[in-house]
Amino acid sequence: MPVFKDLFRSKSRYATVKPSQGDGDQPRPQPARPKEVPDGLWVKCPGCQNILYQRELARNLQVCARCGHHFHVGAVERLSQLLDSLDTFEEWDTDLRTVNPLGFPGYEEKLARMQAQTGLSEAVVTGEGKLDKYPVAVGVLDFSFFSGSMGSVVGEKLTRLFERALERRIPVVVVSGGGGGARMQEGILSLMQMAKTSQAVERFGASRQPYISVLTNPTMGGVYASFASLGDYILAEPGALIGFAGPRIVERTIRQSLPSGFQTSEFALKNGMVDMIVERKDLRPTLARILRLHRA
Amino acid sequence: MPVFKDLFRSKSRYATVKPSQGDGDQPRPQPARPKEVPDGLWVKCPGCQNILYQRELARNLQVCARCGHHFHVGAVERLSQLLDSLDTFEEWDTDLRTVNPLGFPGYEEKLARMQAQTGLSEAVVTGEGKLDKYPVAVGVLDFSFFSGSMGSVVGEKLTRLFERALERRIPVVVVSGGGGGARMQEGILSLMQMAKTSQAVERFGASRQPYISVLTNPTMGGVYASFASLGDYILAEPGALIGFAGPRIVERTIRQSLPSGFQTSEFALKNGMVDMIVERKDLRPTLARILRLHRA
Amino acid sequence: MVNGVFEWERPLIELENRIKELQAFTKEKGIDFSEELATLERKADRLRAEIFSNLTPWQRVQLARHPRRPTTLDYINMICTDFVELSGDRCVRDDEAMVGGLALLDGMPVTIIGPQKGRDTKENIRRNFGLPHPEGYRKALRLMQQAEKFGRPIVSLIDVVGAYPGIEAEQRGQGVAIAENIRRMSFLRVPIVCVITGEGGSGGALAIGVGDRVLMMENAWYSVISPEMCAEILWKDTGRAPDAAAVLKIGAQDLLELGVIDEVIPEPLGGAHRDREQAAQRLKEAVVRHLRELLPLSGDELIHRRLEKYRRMGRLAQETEERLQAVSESPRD
Amino acid sequence: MVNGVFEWERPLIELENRIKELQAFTKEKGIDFSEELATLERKADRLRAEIFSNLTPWQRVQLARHPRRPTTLDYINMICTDFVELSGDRCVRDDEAMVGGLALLDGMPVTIIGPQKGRDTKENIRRNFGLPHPEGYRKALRLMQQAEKFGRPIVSLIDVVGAYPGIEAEQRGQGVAIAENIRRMSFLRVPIVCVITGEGGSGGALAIGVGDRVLMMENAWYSVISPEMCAEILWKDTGRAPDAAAVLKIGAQDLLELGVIDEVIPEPLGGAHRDREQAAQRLKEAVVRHLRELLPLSGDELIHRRLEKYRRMGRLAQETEERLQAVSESPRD
Ligand SMILES: [Zn+2]
Ligand SMILES: [Zn+2]
Repeated sequence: MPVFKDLFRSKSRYATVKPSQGDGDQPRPQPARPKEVPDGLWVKCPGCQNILYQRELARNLQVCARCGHHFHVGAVERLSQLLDSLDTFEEWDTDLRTVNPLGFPGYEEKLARMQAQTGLSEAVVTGEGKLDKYPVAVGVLDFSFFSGSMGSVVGEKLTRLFERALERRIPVVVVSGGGGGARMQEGILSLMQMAKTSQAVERFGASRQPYISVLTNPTMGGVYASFASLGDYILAEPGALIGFAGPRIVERTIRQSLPSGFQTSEFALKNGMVDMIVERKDLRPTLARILRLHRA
Repeated sequence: MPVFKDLFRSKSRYATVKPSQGDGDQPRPQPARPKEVPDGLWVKCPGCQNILYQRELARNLQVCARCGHHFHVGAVERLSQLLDSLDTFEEWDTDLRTVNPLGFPGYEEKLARMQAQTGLSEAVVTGEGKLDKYPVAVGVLDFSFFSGSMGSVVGEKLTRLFERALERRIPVVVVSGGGGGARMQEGILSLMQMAKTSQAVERFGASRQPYISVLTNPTMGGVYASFASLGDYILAEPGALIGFAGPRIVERTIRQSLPSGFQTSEFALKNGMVDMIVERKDLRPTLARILRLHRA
Repeated sequence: MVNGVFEWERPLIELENRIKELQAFTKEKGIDFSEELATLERKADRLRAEIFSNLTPWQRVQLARHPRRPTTLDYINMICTDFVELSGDRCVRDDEAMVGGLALLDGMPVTIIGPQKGRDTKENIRRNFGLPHPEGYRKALRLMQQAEKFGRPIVSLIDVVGAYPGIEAEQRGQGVAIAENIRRMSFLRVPIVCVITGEGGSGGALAIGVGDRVLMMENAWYSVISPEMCAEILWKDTGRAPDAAAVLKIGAQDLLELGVIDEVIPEPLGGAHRDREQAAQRLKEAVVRHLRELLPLSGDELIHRRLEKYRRMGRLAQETEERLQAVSESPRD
Repeated sequence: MVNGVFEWERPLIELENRIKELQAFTKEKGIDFSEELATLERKADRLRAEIFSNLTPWQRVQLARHPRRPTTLDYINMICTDFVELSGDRCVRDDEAMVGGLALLDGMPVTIIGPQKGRDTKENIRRNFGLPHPEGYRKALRLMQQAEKFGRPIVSLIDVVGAYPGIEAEQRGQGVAIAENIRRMSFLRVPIVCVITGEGGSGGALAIGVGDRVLMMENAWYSVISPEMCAEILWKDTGRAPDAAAVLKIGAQDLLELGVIDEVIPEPLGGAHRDREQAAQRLKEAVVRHLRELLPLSGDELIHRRLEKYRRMGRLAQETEERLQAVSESPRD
């Protein structure tokens, strides 16, 4: 779509409003470093019920060494797993802030709580980093922030990610894991982010650079039914929940229990919806290989 | 594809060889009139087992008045059913003759027999006629000639039909009913007609005129898996056999009897392969309506 | 609702029935009740205005779901001529929960599509209560791409509670189908006018809802989530759907203010079902007007404007450089 | 065939086995049999030439079906590096009877696809004996369209008995899928080199067989119908498949003469399975050579030439005007 390419280079076409919160509540730019894991903390593995030490788990990329269960990975930790080094990462659009466009009850409070808990300002971190020595535009949804759901800021940051990658002619990698899908609290504006991001993906195609979509647990709803499904290559971590309608809603609708393995990565692979299932330890090499093939 | 349009206007790009048969065996240009049905001849309806008089049947467009069974219709009779009048029909490419490119045993003899039996020179009649007072390029496969199967001449005539229609910017209607699919006796050259005709269909798209494909009993194999499936609109007569692999071959492969209604028009409609099922009496009005909408 | 009558409109319906009875009586017996009738009519008018001019969001949701509200095929038949219904996705199945075809609208050939609810139980079963499977979205896409091939404008009439939460729908990738539709629809080179005629539920609506113009009937709703499901999430109580309808801002007027839709099509007082013909005429007038505005535009121009329109969607704030500076200089935690 | 050995090659195989035994014996015992070995080798060479230089069409069909003949993935692994296999049609299912992905071929990024037979019973069941369903053709098409998006040439390795004659394959429209693939493949703006590596059965082969160049391995077959089915139709006797193979003209040399293929890739004497590496190297050399010829051409030029090529396919005769005149003037019947 070379015709439209120039149009979208200019910034700030979205509606900007003044932040409605007081100064003290403002989220801070998050530190671009994985949080230190305190010694001695342990978790029970939902896969094999074994007790795992978090430090060990972190060393194993948050994958259970016994059963291979893939735990959630925060955005910053994910970046450190995928990029050559976090030092190569330049974060984009840290200045965008979520507002409460519908005046949805309790939204500001919940946001503030999420921000305090996670150190993130929103559910996605975007920017440019180096993978295999070459620049790549990368976006990572963080499940711990509002289930990684997409509101106006997530949609805008992802859209700009694709726009800048198009300008710079560099590939895009997006790691999606948003159980919430669209952000209910922003109502119809969340739904519109599905259109906005999908259009950004398609326009990015003009770069002739690949967009690799990585689906992690869980990728559902409006996230799955937009940019996450539109990758030139779609990789999925093993055992991730992937689908549109939530399993409990499906269960209630059909009034019977779900078949085992329903809406897993393996189910999606069998049904032709993803290209391959990639274990976390193989994710970086696989991304590197695909990107290398595109540079050849 | 305006780029290629001019290239294909020139004629005779296929390999021409001299007719190998003696003068006496040469097929004649077929009379463009339905054959007179002699009085008193009757057939048993395979739908309801009733005895039907052929003259009555012909008056009812070869549809059993009792059970609605649709009998085969010859090419010329079909043209007279669909066009404003046979007088509006100008036949194209009557000078093309089938040869025996592989030296396939018995092919010439079978061809001669078919030609004598049907008064046709090949399994398709193509040309231009008027439907609803407007010109339309029309091709009709005749099941009585080699099961309406496609060899080099059928492929060439259909290809030229689409090419001339593109030149003249007129719509195309093709009525397919070829149980034989590709003409085995011309081997791989028959298979290549699938590519040639499919490409002709796509190139015709540059005309912005519609191509309506009408599937009659039976539309199978290479005919179905090429031009017949590529209509902008696909209509099917009720109860026609439509599919790729023949039902007996499927039955032998799966080693169990076929579900009732397998590979019927109704099966194809349910499975999303055709736009609508149209009774023969409604075929002409339906074609007229679609074409009229395209002229609006 | 009892017999198609909501509790909150019962006084009006009863009054209307009395008027009808009196009219019938007048005709039958030849007695003149014109004065009494006039009084009753005036009272009814007052009551109608009172009830219907101040509908709550939830009351509108109820109207949008009224069993006598025109369905997609009802509207097609009322606003178009020469409708030729087309079937199938050419891949899996013909999904009767989504209909579409070719028709004349005010003399213009259009491709018209939309989810189709059943008008009785039997039809509802055949049409899966108007909930399309992925093949329904793919069928719609096929027809829209056909429209593009022939340069025909597209009219999308939207009335769907949402995508179908079923096993097969998930199996056949409704997430992928919805995303693919959104993507393809965004880049079609022909005018697209979408109208939320009844319910506009989430991805199921958006899958056929990306347009140059998005209009909405006065009592339709359009939301990222149904009020029931929202109530379930917020309060674990679907019974509080009316509250959810209010906080979600799903009515036509709210969406107009949020910049998500372009125009509200007024309905006959009390809802489209109370005067289906008039509702259809208003729908037709609006659609035709927007199509005529769009028809002169080239494919490039249409796509350009369409993308610009969606590019603006969303509301957020941007920190100033100074503020960010100040914040990042303050000590951590 | 017994233990992978055809009746007609048994004398040679036995001789080759004796040579191997003698070589082992020499090594083990340290006794010099070099003179005897030389004689036996000479005899074996003569026999090999005698048997394999005059293969009947049916013998070639047998070689094409040899259980140790390299499969599509075998060839991919031998001729490419960095293969990334991609899955799914994004609609119905991942069909493991069709494989494909992205790889480097002689330093060039290519998209490489093809039907995949199983190399043992278990794999054969998983891969439906290399018989794709419609979703297999659609998966191949998806990958080819991806190749087009990124300007990557396409290599299609064809080894398929035919489309699958099964209920679900018919249900999901394999006729439509094949037609759609033929149509789309014909207009892709990147170079396409197809190679019939083993069996090229009818529509199943053509669905991934429209290319700028169509090559064929020496012992492959390509036909509108399998010899067995042809024999069944002609003589109601599948046992006469060898006769059918002969009349159908399905060998590489015949197809070259008919103008349907562009080049025959010689196989190691006795078939690709007797020296898989060498077979792969010859395949690679031919594919790379053709790709390098095609790479400089623009998308327009590629399509132009591709269409011209298929436009010429077929053989027929054209009556002269005078003859037609004469015939139509003669009395009827
Ligand atoms: Zn574990
Ligand atoms: Zn009958």
